[in-house]
This record gives sequence, structure tokens and C-alpha cells, in this order.
Amino acid sequence: MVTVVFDVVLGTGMIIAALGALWSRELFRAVVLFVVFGLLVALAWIRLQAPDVALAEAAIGAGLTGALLLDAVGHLRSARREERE
Amino acid sequence: MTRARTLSAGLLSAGVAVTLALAIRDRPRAGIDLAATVRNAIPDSGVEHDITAVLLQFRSYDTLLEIAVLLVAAVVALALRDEPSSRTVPPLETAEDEAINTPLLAALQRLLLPVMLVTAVYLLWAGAFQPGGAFQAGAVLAALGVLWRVAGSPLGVTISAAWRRGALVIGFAVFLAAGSAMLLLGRPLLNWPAEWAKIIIIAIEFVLMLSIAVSLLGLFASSPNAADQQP
Amino acid sequence: MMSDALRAALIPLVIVVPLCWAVLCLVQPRRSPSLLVVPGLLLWMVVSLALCWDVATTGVSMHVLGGWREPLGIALRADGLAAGMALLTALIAAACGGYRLLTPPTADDPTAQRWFWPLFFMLGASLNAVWLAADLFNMYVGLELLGLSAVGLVAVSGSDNAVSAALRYLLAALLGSLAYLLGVALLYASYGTLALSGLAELVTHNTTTHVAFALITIGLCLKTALFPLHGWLPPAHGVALSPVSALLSALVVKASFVMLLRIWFSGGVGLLSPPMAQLLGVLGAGAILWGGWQALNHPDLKSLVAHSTVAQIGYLFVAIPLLASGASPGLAWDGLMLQITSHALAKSAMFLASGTLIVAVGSSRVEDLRGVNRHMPLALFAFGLAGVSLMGLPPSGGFSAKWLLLQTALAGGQWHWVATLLGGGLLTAGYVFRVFRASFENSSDDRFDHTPLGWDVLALLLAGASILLGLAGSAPLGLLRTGASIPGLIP
Amino acid sequence: MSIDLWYAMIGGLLFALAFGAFMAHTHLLRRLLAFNIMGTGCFLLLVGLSQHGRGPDPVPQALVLTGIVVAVASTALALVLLRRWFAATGQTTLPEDTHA
Repeated sequence: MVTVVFDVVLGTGMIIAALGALWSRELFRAVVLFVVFGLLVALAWIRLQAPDVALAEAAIGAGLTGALLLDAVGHLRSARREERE
Repeated sequence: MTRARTLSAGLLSAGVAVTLALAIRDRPRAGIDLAATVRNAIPDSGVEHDITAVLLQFRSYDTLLEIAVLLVAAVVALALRDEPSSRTVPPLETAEDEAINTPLLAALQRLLLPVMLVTAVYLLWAGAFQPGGAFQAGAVLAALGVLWRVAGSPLGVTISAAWRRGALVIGFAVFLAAGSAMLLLGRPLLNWPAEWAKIIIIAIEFVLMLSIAVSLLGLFASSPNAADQQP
Repeated sequence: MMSDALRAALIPLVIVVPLCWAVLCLVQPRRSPSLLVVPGLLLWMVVSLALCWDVATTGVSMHVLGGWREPLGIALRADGLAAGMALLTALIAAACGGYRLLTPPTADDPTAQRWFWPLFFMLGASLNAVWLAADLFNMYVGLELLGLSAVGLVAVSGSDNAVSAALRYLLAALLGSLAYLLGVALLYASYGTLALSGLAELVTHNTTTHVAFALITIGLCLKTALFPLHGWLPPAHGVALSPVSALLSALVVKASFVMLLRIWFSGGVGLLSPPMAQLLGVLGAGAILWGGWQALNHPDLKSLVAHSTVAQIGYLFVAIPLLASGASPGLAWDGLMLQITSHALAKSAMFLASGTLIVAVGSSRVEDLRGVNRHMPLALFAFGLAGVSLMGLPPSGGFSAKWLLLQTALAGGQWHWVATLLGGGLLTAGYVFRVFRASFENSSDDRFDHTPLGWDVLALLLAGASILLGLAGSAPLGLLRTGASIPGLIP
Repeated sequence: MSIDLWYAMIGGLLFALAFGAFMAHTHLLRRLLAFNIMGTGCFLLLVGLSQHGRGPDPVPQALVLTGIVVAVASTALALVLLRRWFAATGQTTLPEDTHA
């Protein structure tokens, strides 16, 4: 029973985080939600009895891709700020 | 973004959702139980962990090509960094960058460095028996590198371009050389001799870890703007 | 006499040799490239020739990678189509590589040269990996390697336009592979195997399978740039370095098409319904007309040639309903094979010749070609020969291809394709003559840059080979029929 | 309904939602986010649906590991190109989409 509730909550959370990552007005927020999404998916992989994938998802999917995207957002932002000044 | 574009995208999205729902509902349950086949073949593979066996034995050719994909991405990143862009935006010290250079982070880094190194090696070694392996270990090493780069190299070590290129390619090169060497022995490509399988796989995993880490880090560090910040 | 061990190694060697050279070019970039590259191209050609010879004499052969049989492991399957495409790849790669080697050094060359060759060999290896693949997921990885190498090659030419074209290409390629992968996911979940041969035995009619095949088809059509999913192709092929454009148009778009053929006719045997086949044919017809019309009106020479690729891809898809109808599958198969090969040769020749003309004129606009006929007769002749094949004039390979397709359409009573094939030929004639009319206009301007003679020779060789396919097509067609899995086809 | 089927359905829904966003957005970074979520949806569907009624299967899990590495390589390559494009033109969308 507890696990059923957990799965329902986790699945819903993944959808909500994904929607946030896809449609947030602010880009920075979208990327942060993407990282959150990646961590939730890592949990889902554990529920699917795929610990290898969970590790990879957390390290690469959420961690590295997230870092890459955050770096890019920061870059775009700072360049924009410079332009305005 | 126009209204028409959003509307048509929404319709497409709904269409895909319905189609996939139907596909999932009507899935036939015919066919082969490949998981059982894998289980039966594990004793012959030289490794105990099933995923590692799939990645480096049964479907090792896929993994070889996958490492090639990573190598290509890293090569393109290096190529684009090398070329002088016509109108490069000057490098900027942003507020975020300054905030990152704190003593706290430096301390954290000094603490995390050995921990992450140990984690990476453990993950690599564990891959033969339980979850873990070259990819996860490589990613942890790459994360280490990212942290290193973000806060400036604490040990004052910089790696020359030639070394970095060598580290980038070594995983793929060793994997390819080992696989092709089997052809010289009159065996199929990537067909390891049973008694050597384990040692070969671990050796390949080790160099793969290095190359995966360097590729991922290289992809992170070789954006045109980041290049300007490096000596 | 080849030893058995060497024969068994031929299939993987076709992939391993270019992979090795990709690594060598990466670790030894400072060396003069020709010393390294030329032996690589020669060895690659020798291995591909040997594979063709082996398949032609002993028939289809398999290579069980890692010694693990399907469905547990992955196998490479060398049938006539795979061996023939591997040889075609080696030939066109040698010509394009030679063209690149003969390019006089310029200011941006050190970096461009250094990164060009690893990507070039990776592209070749991934093409061969796709031709030989017999596993759904392996095809996905091969296609991704191909896509990223191709995008990289477009991007390394470095201009701002190249970067945006590469981005657009990359997005299309990624979307296409995801659609493909989702289809593969549904198939694996349904049948528990990724091997095409295994799938063929298990596959049945049901919603999931139809959705999976539809997703795979959409993804691969996007990658093949089938109208109306072709938007990414003209900028990418138009802006890349000329030898890169030649490789992309001649071979890279064909890779996803060959996968489509294999998946429909070797994997999902009997799944292709007549309406689906007709739909692919109609889109192909749309491509022929739309691409031809665009080529007729585009001011830029390389974009004209790129739009011509969109149109010529259409012919490949028009062949699908003809193949599926089963009226005379042998004719349709031969026509399709000739269209693939003769277009590959003609289009690479045309891109190389266009590149030469553009360098000589110093402009990429068609109208700036004024007077080029007196200064660049060889390049223009190569362009014309390639044009003859694309138009489908006898005695070219393009003529035989279109003639065979026409005959099949008539035999099957599919009259609507006849009009399309003829209309497409007229449009092709229109855009080829447009280039010629511009070139033959008198001009007082004599300021043409010198170009290497080798460039013209390479373009002429490719164009000549495309014509020759029409005169001596029986041997290659015999090879390409080996092991083809089309219902009703007598090998 | 099994856990596997539940996550397979979530995966399918994620794919569809992200596909909509991929088509709707013109900003390249947003399209990359959508691409990554589509990929994750696809992976979940692959593993979930394959394991549904069959138990854990290492083959699709290994395929997903391969897929994740390919996805991060593609994303990183796209970001390098995007930065280059942005540095040259100050644009974050492709020229064809700017006026769309």
C-alpha cells in the first residue's frame, strides 16, 4: 500500500517537474526543475529494479546534463546583461 | 511563439499521447524471454553482473560505437573551440562566477576530491559484481573535474592539450585495438578468449572510465566562451 | 585465394579500418595529412572490394560479433546491398577525401585539417556500420554516430551559417532518432528481440506493432529528408565544404533509407499495407515536384544542388509502392538500386564540380557563372554528365533507374507514378540547363581563380561512373540482388 | 497494474508532453530540455513495458545506459553549437524560426 502511494506520488511528481522544466517562464528555473526531474527519474529507476540506470541517471542525466545546461544558461544571461549595459 | 504554433504542438502532443496509450494497452506478449537467455549465458561471460555482461560481452559492439559517439561529440567541441570566432563575446566575470569562488567551496573541494576519486574507483571495481561500472565511474570523475574547474584548480595542475587528447581517445583506441586483435587471432571481432575475458573487460573498463570522464569534462569545458578563460 | 580467417574478418574490417584511421588522424594531427590519409583510403577500398568479391562469389555471410549469437548478441549481415553500398562508400569517400587533400591550404586550414579527418573516417565507419547492421538497436547507435559525425563535418567549416545549419540538422537528427528509438522500444517490449531476423519470425498484426513501425518510419523519413520533412537538408548540404556536401547527399541520407528498406522488408515482413506504401510514394512524388521546383528557382548554386537531392530522394520513395505491389518486384528492386547508386555517384560529382566552379568564380550565385564555360570546361562537363544521369537521359545509370521504375509502374497499372516520373525528369532538365545557360552567357570579366586539375578529374570520374552504370549495370545489379528480401524476387 | 506498467505509462506521457514542447518552443535551450525529457520518457517506456509481466530484464537496462550516454553527448554537442551561434549573432533561436 505504502509503495503504491509512493509510486503514484513519484509518477505525478515526475510529470509536474517535467511540465515545469518545459514551460517555466524563466529559463534558469526550467533548468533547475530539469535537474529535480532527473533525480526523481533516478528514484523511478530504482523502483524499476534498475540500480545501474539509476546511478547513471543521477550522475549523467541529472548531474552532468544539468551542469551543462546551467552553465549555458549562465552564459546566455551574462552576455545579455553585458549587452544591456 | 505564436498561438498557431502552440496550438498545433498541443494537438500533436495529444495525438502522440493517445497513440502511445493504445500501443501500450495492446502490447502483444509474444516472443523471446531474453532475460532468461542472459541469465544462462552469464557464467560464460567472465563477469558476474548482468548489465556489465550485456554492455561489454553480449552487446559490446554497441558499446564500442557508443564510445565513438562520445568521442565524436568531444572532437567537434574541440574543433569549434579551436577556431577563432568572428565576433566572440568577451569573457565575463559574472556575479555567479564570483559567488562560486568562495573559501567554502575550496574547502569542500579539498574534502570531496579524495572522496570522489575513491567513489569512482569503487564504482568501477564494483561493476563486475554489482551495479556500477565505467559509465558511472566516468561520470563521477567528470563531476570531480567540473568541480575542479569551477573553483579553479586547487592543486595548480594543468594538463597539456596533447595529454588531454590522448586521454580522450585512449578508451576508444584500446577498446578498438583489443577487439580487432581478436580478428588477428582468427576469432570474431570483440570475441574475448574465455580465460582472459574478465581481465580484458576490467582493463577496458578502466580506460573507458578515463576517456568517458575526459570526454564529458571536455564537453563541459570546451564551449567557445569557456575557452577564453583558460590559459 | 583468401584464407578462411581473412574472409571471416572482411565484414568487421570494413568498419574497423576507417575507425582505426579516425583514431590515427586524431592522435597524429601535425603530420602532413596525405601520408596518413591516402594509405587509409586505399586499404579501405581494398577491404570493400574484397568484401564485394566475397559476397558476389559465395553469397550472403554473417559475422557473429563477440561470438554471441542473436538474439543475445549482435550480428553483422553482409548481403549484396550491404557489400555494394560499402564499396560505393569507399569509392565516393576516396574521391571526396582526394578532393579535400588537393584543396590548397588556406588561413583557417590548420584547425580545419586537423579535425576534418577524424570526423571524415568516423562518418565512413558509421555508414558501413549501418549498411551491415542487422539489429534494431545497433542501427540506432550507428545512426547516431553517423548523425553526429555529419553534423560535426557541417559545423567545422566554421561560418555562422554553417553553425546554424548544423544546429538545425542536429535537432532534426535527434528528433528522428528518438522517434525511431521509441518504435524500437515498443518492438522489443512486444517481441523480446532486437534482431531483424528474429523479429521477422515473430511479428504479427496488432496496434502496438503498427504504431512502432509508424514511429520508426517517421523517424527515418525525417532523417532521409523526405518531403515535407526535408527542411533541414538544403541549408546543411548547401553550406558545408563541397566534399562534405557530396558525402552527405550521396550517402548519408541513403543510410536511413536503407534502414527503412531493411526494417520493412526484412524485419516486418508483410506488414507494409498498400495504403501506407502509397502514402510513402505520394510523399516521394511531392518531393520530386517540390524539390525540383525549388532547385529551378534558387539563386545559390549549392542550394540548387541540395534541393535536387530532395527531389532525387523522392524517387526512392516512389519505388516503395512499386516494390510492395509485387507486380514485378525484380524490376522495381533493380530500379531502386540503380537510383540509389547512380544518384550517389552523380550527386557527389555534381557537388564536387559545383565546389570547383564556386572557387573559380569566387561566388556561389548561379548568375555569377557567366563566361565560366570557356575557363572551366572540365568542371562544367562533369556537372553536365552528372545532370544527364539525374535527368534520366540515356545511356546513364539514372536513365536505367527511371526506366525500370517506369516499366514497373506501367506493368502494375499504377499510371499516376508515370506522370510524376516524367514531370520530375523535366524539372531536373530545367535546373541543369539553368546552370548551363548562366555559364554560357558571354562576359567580359576574365577574373577566374585557378583550381587544381585533380578536382576536375575526380568529379569527372564520379560522373563517368554514374553514366557507366547505365551501360554496364548487370554486374552491380546482380550483386545488389544477392540476399535481398523482397517477396517474389528471384535472386 | 504492475509498477513496470505504471512507469511505462508515465514514460509515454512524458514523451508526448515533451514532444509538444519541442514543437512549440523556438528557444534552442528549451528545445534541448524537451529533447532530454523525451529521451527519458522513451527510456522509461522501454524498460517499463519490457519488464511488465516478465520481471527485471538487463538487456533494456543496458540499452538505456547506452542511450543516456548518447543523449548527453548529443546535448553537449548541441550546446557547443548553440554557444557558438549565440556568440556570433546574439540569437538563441534559429534564423528560420525567428519570425515564426
